[in-house]
Amino acid sequence: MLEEKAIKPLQASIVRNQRLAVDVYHLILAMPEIAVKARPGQFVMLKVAAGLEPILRRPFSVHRLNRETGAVEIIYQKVGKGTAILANRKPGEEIEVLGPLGTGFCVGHARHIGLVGGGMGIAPLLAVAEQAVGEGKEVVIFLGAITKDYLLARTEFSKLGPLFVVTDDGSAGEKAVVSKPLAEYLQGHSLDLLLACGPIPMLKALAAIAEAQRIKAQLSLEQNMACGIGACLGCVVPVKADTPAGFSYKRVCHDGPVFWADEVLFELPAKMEKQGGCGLE
Amino acid sequence: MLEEKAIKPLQASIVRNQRLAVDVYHLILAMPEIAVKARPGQFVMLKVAAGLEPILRRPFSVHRLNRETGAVEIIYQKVGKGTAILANRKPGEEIEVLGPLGTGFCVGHARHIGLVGGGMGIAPLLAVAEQAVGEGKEVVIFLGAITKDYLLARTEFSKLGPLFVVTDDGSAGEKAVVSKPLAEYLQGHSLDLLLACGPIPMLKALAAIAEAQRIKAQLSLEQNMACGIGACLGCVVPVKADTPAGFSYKRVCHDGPVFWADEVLFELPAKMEKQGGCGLE
Amino acid sequence: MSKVDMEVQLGPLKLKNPVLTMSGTFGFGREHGQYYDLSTLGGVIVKAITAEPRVGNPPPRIAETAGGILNAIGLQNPGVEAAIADELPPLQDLRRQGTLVIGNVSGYSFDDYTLVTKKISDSGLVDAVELNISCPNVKGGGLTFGTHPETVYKLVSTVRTVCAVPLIVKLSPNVTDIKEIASSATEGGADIISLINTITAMVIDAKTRRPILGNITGGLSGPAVKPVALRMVHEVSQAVEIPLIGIGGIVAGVDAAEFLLAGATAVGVGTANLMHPLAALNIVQELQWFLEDEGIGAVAEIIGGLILP
Amino acid sequence: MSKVDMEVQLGPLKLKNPVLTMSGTFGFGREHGQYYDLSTLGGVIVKAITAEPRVGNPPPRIAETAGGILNAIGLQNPGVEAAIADELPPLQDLRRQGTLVIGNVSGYSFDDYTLVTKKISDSGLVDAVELNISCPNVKGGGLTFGTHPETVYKLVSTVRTVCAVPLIVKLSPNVTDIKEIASSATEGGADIISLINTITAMVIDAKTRRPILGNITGGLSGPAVKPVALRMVHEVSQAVEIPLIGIGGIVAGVDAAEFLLAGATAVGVGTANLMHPLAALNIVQELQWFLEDEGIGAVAEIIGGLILP
Ligand SMILES: Cc1cc2nc3c(=O)[nH]c(=O)nc-3n(C[C@H](O)[C@H](O)[C@H](O)COP(=O)(O)OP(=O)(O)OC[C@H]3O[C@@H](n4cnc5c(N)ncnc54)[C@H](O)[C@@H]3O)c2cc1C
Ligand SMILES: Cc1cc2nc3c(=O)[nH]c(=O)nc-3n(C[C@H](O)[C@H](O)[C@H](O)COP(=O)(O)OP(=O)(O)OC[C@H]3O[C@@H](n4cnc5c(N)ncnc54)[C@H](O)[C@@H]3O)c2cc1C
Ligand SMILES: Cc1cc2nc3c(=O)[nH]c(=O)nc-3n(C[C@H](O)[C@H](O)[C@H](O)COP(=O)(O)O)c2cc1C
Ligand SMILES: Cc1cc2nc3c(=O)[nH]c(=O)nc-3n(C[C@H](O)[C@H](O)[C@H](O)COP(=O)(O)O)c2cc1C
Ligand code: FES
Ligand code: FES
Repeated sequence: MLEEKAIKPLQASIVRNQRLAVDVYHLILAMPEIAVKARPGQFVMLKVAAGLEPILRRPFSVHRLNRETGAVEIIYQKVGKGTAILANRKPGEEIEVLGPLGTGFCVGHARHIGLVGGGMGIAPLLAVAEQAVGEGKEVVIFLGAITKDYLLARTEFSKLGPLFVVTDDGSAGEKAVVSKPLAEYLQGHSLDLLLACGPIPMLKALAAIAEAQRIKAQLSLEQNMACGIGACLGCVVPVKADTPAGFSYKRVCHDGPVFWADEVLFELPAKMEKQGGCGLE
Repeated sequence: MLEEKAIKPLQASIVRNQRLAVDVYHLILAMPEIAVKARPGQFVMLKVAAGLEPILRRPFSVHRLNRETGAVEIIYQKVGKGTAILANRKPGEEIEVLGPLGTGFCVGHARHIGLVGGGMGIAPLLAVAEQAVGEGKEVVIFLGAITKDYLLARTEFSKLGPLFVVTDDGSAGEKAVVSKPLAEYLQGHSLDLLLACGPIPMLKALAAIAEAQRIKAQLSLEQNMACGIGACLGCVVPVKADTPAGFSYKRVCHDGPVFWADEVLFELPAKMEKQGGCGLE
Repeated sequence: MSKVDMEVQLGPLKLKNPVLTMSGTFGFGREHGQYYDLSTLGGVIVKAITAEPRVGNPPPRIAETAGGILNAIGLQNPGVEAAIADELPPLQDLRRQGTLVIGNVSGYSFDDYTLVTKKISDSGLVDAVELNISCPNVKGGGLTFGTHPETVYKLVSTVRTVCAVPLIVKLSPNVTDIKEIASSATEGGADIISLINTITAMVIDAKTRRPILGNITGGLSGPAVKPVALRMVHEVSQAVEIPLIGIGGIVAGVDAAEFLLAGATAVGVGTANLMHPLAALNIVQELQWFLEDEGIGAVAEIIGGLILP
Repeated sequence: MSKVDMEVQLGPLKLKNPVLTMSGTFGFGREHGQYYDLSTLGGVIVKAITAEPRVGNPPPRIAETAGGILNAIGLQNPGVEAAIADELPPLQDLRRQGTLVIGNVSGYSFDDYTLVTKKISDSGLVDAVELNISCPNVKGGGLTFGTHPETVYKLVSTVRTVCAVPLIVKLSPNVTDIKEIASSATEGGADIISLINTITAMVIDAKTRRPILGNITGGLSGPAVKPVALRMVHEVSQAVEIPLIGIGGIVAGVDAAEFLLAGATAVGVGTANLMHPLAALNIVQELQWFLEDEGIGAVAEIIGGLILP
């Protein structure tokens, strides 16, 4: 990362910004520089509107990459002010994009890859799935969501490998959490890599399974961000480390968003819960 | 004002928002409630964009009223953040409007009315000119601007009565200030009312002429505003009054924007230049 | 109407709902009263009242900043006599409908404060007096009353003796330790504390090289100050026993809820009244809706309900 | 390049232009260095350095507010030894190109400050030391060093004795009288004063009823604080003789011009670096353009040029 010169923020034009579910949108941006450079698992930061409202860019994972057309696809959920503004942007308009940012998924020599997505965490998995299949690897996909409407890109995934879906309301697949079909699958089959994105409880369950079955796993994490480039130390998550404190913080934007499951700390060592100190920098 | 119930802020749709000169735009809003209620010389406050940027509404005088179509016309100059945002708004979009606000011009029984406009101060005069002519009165129009491009609505005015124009660069009419043709006109003719809007130096010269010639004159003034409804005392101008201080402040938004020339104080009594006191309310 | 019980007990005062409109942003209620029925509010705090009439500061008095506004009105008001004769009487009908009317008292000396407080509290025209102590103490070398614990204690205890109605002390945020000031006001006999007033600030026009405000400096208010106000309300709520009115950048029902959670018993709406004439009315409604969505039966339940790690 | 002379003399320091990037928003220059050539800047003030390594505060550490952001990073840094060994050396090339590299020193005791200051000033790796006195004085009962004149005087004069390079003292805005603090810092031997640091604030999520920041409170910065910063810079410029670095909400060249007019000799860009990686570079350029448009030959000409009524 440090070597390669970063791409300066650039204006991308909105090709499409279409609603997929009640509060979920599919955004397609034309930005060749980023499309060619981006790797699955990386993210971009969007300045949803010019001016000071909001002040900060918003991070979104690359959902799909098309190097030929130069299109970068994003799927986002309207959860607050910034995404509400984004949802009102129209095709043809320009939007300032910073990226690609962060580490991507690292598939390496793995042959049999399990992809596990929960909720909006499904979004970043399509790009890596398509890449892996393109490289002749086998992928098995496990998706979970609140209802079937939130099983994003279901059709695209079904073309890439065996697909197992679950929902909270049973509107599609079993009424269960996504770790269940995964655990069941692993009773009969083996996988040599797990790539996952989703809510913390899901990632936690997954990390446990991965550890028990000795499968390497990569998790894509989220954290509130400011700069997105590693400068402010604002977006950290705790990881195992033999520091005096017994752990250290890594930056989701720069050291992540993809981390090895076995380095992630899902809880802070009790004594660190609140270090206090200089809240005022 | 206190008796008649105020019109709540309402959404008007933008019929047209077209550029007239380098930085001057013609905005037409469809808002029947306001079109029927508004009087020439009153103003509206526009929330140029939803959200908090900018925080405050922007005041604009009514340029023209069409009670039949329910259209209210405004001419505005792009001078800063708010007007820049306004200039980007598109026909068909909704914009929140508060108004009509303030006092209008009061033509009363005057028969021969002189209208004097400088720069953007030309804008509010068309509505009152059309109304006066409609009521069978005679109007004489004096317009001044930096160049001919800024002689707004020149054709419309020319249909209403004798029109005298001057510019700073001589690109139209004489190279002079607008008080000159007025003074010259008054040597051969008489007027029983002057209505004026424009930069302070122009209004000052005009007030002097009006006083010398004993012609009643009404001036439309500007001041930075917040509420626009008279509640915050933010938009005041000094007027003559026999208070201990020797003057008092009136609200442009509520007591104005139209004031009698002979009550306006163009300078503060020296001792009042800075009263200091409680800047922090 | 909502099923949520919106009533709160603000020390000695009962409010039909916790939303008050703040001094200087609501005049004496006349203007906003044209836009909606003010009896929908918990209370109205009127424009500052001083001993003598004041013309106020030279314009411009208002400037806009990122997320906020600056004002330097200079306490323009007709003086206590005229306020009692002309401004407060029209508000009495509101009081009969259970909406509180509160006088905001400002001054430049102890005598000013005591004189004005005594007159309006004796007039029987207000339900409470709010002391605006963010003014310069002329005899005390021009330093703001509200920034020195000793002075605050002295001022409040002096005024207390002549104030027949509940006394609200409104704190200035321009201090090192707001808890200390709050404690002094409490010891001085305040029944209620309101905070925050505006933060002293300045805006400059780089082209003219001049300050934009006629008064050079002014007070910052609006959404920009909300996080500072929330912090101060939370600090003070842990330092004193008396109830608080939380003020600063409230423009929506959820903002009001945040202040209640931080420890305020009521909230004050200021700048929002200038952004939209119906702001305070909408905030009452939005707060009700928020509480309904959260399944809360009475607004009082969330007061001080902030959960700390 | 512009015809405008952008050089300024900041007390003992010569700057190629008045724009510095502020501590904590620019790391040790690595990240932004990927986006542009940092030698275009007047100087770089690195992330806080403490005696021991610090892991920092629990996340979330960033929250957004109207016109600003809150941060509570908790001074995460590798400690002075690692800073000297790994972080400062890569910046030396910048110094050779005439862009200053300034260390930001933070601590929890007098010993912390003196130790860190001595080490980095002796290391020869920095052109100046900036003392961040907005930290709690652990031995002094947790009160912030920077809010008490006495403490500020003592701290600065103590550190001064071990500081071989120019000493910048960075003031906290969370005080009643910033002039008083500035004077104490000056008497203590500061060469330069920088202000403002962040304003203590809090944000609450009304639905979860919890503070958004892991540290509960954080520091407000960004455009929202600019008017407060401008006021304080102007006040301090009239109270002390030493030069000032004006900081607070600068996101454009014209903002920088406002601070210079208010009396600052240089300006610091913080939050803007997080909003746009090229912010500081753009601000240098925009400031040049502004001066050209105004027909000003040298930026130094507008310093303190504010015209008062
Ligand atoms: C690396 C990364 C990748 C992401 N990819 C996606 C994606 O592909 N699709 C998608 O829908 N969402 C994604 N998110 C979450 C998305 O960034 C947030 O939902 C969004 O920033 C919320 O902004 P808002 O203004 O609408 O919400 P608000 O709650 O109004 O935002 C307020 C503040 O909180 C921050 N914030 C709130 N939630 C999050 C969050 N979960 N992560 C980071 N910052 C947050 C915002 O940036 C803003 O600063 C991703 C987050 C990260 C860190
Ligand atoms: C009663 C009245 C009628 C007006 N009619 C017109 C009109 O018909 N056409 C037109 O082009 N302009 C008119 N103006 C001026 C217009 O309101 C300002 O040009 C506009 O508010 C500038 O906003 P801005 O954000 O673009 O400028 P900025 O300078 O960015 O505004 C910053 C702040 O200053 C205030 N402000 C700046 N200039 C003025 C001003 N001259 N008057 C009031 N507030 C100001 C803005 O409202 C805002 O709060 C009128 C002003 C008033 C008071
Ligand atoms: C235009 C204006 C005038 C004000 N006048 C007064 C006043 O006379 N007395 C007072 O105590 N506070 C006054 N204030 C402060 C407000 O009452 C309130 O405390 C402050 O604005 C913070 O709240 P807000 O952010 O909701 O505006 C005034 C504020 C504004 C914006
Ligand atoms: C994320 C972040 C981290 C900061 N860290 C430090 C720090 O370590 N030391 C320090 O003195 N100031 C620190 N600050 C304060 C800034 O240097 C600056 O003084 C403040 O943000 C105001 O300027 P701004 O409005 O341009 O951001 C930090 C600010 C931010 C936003
Ligand atoms: S967002 Fe600044 S370091 Fe990650
Ligand atoms: S703008 Fe508030 S009184 Fe005129």
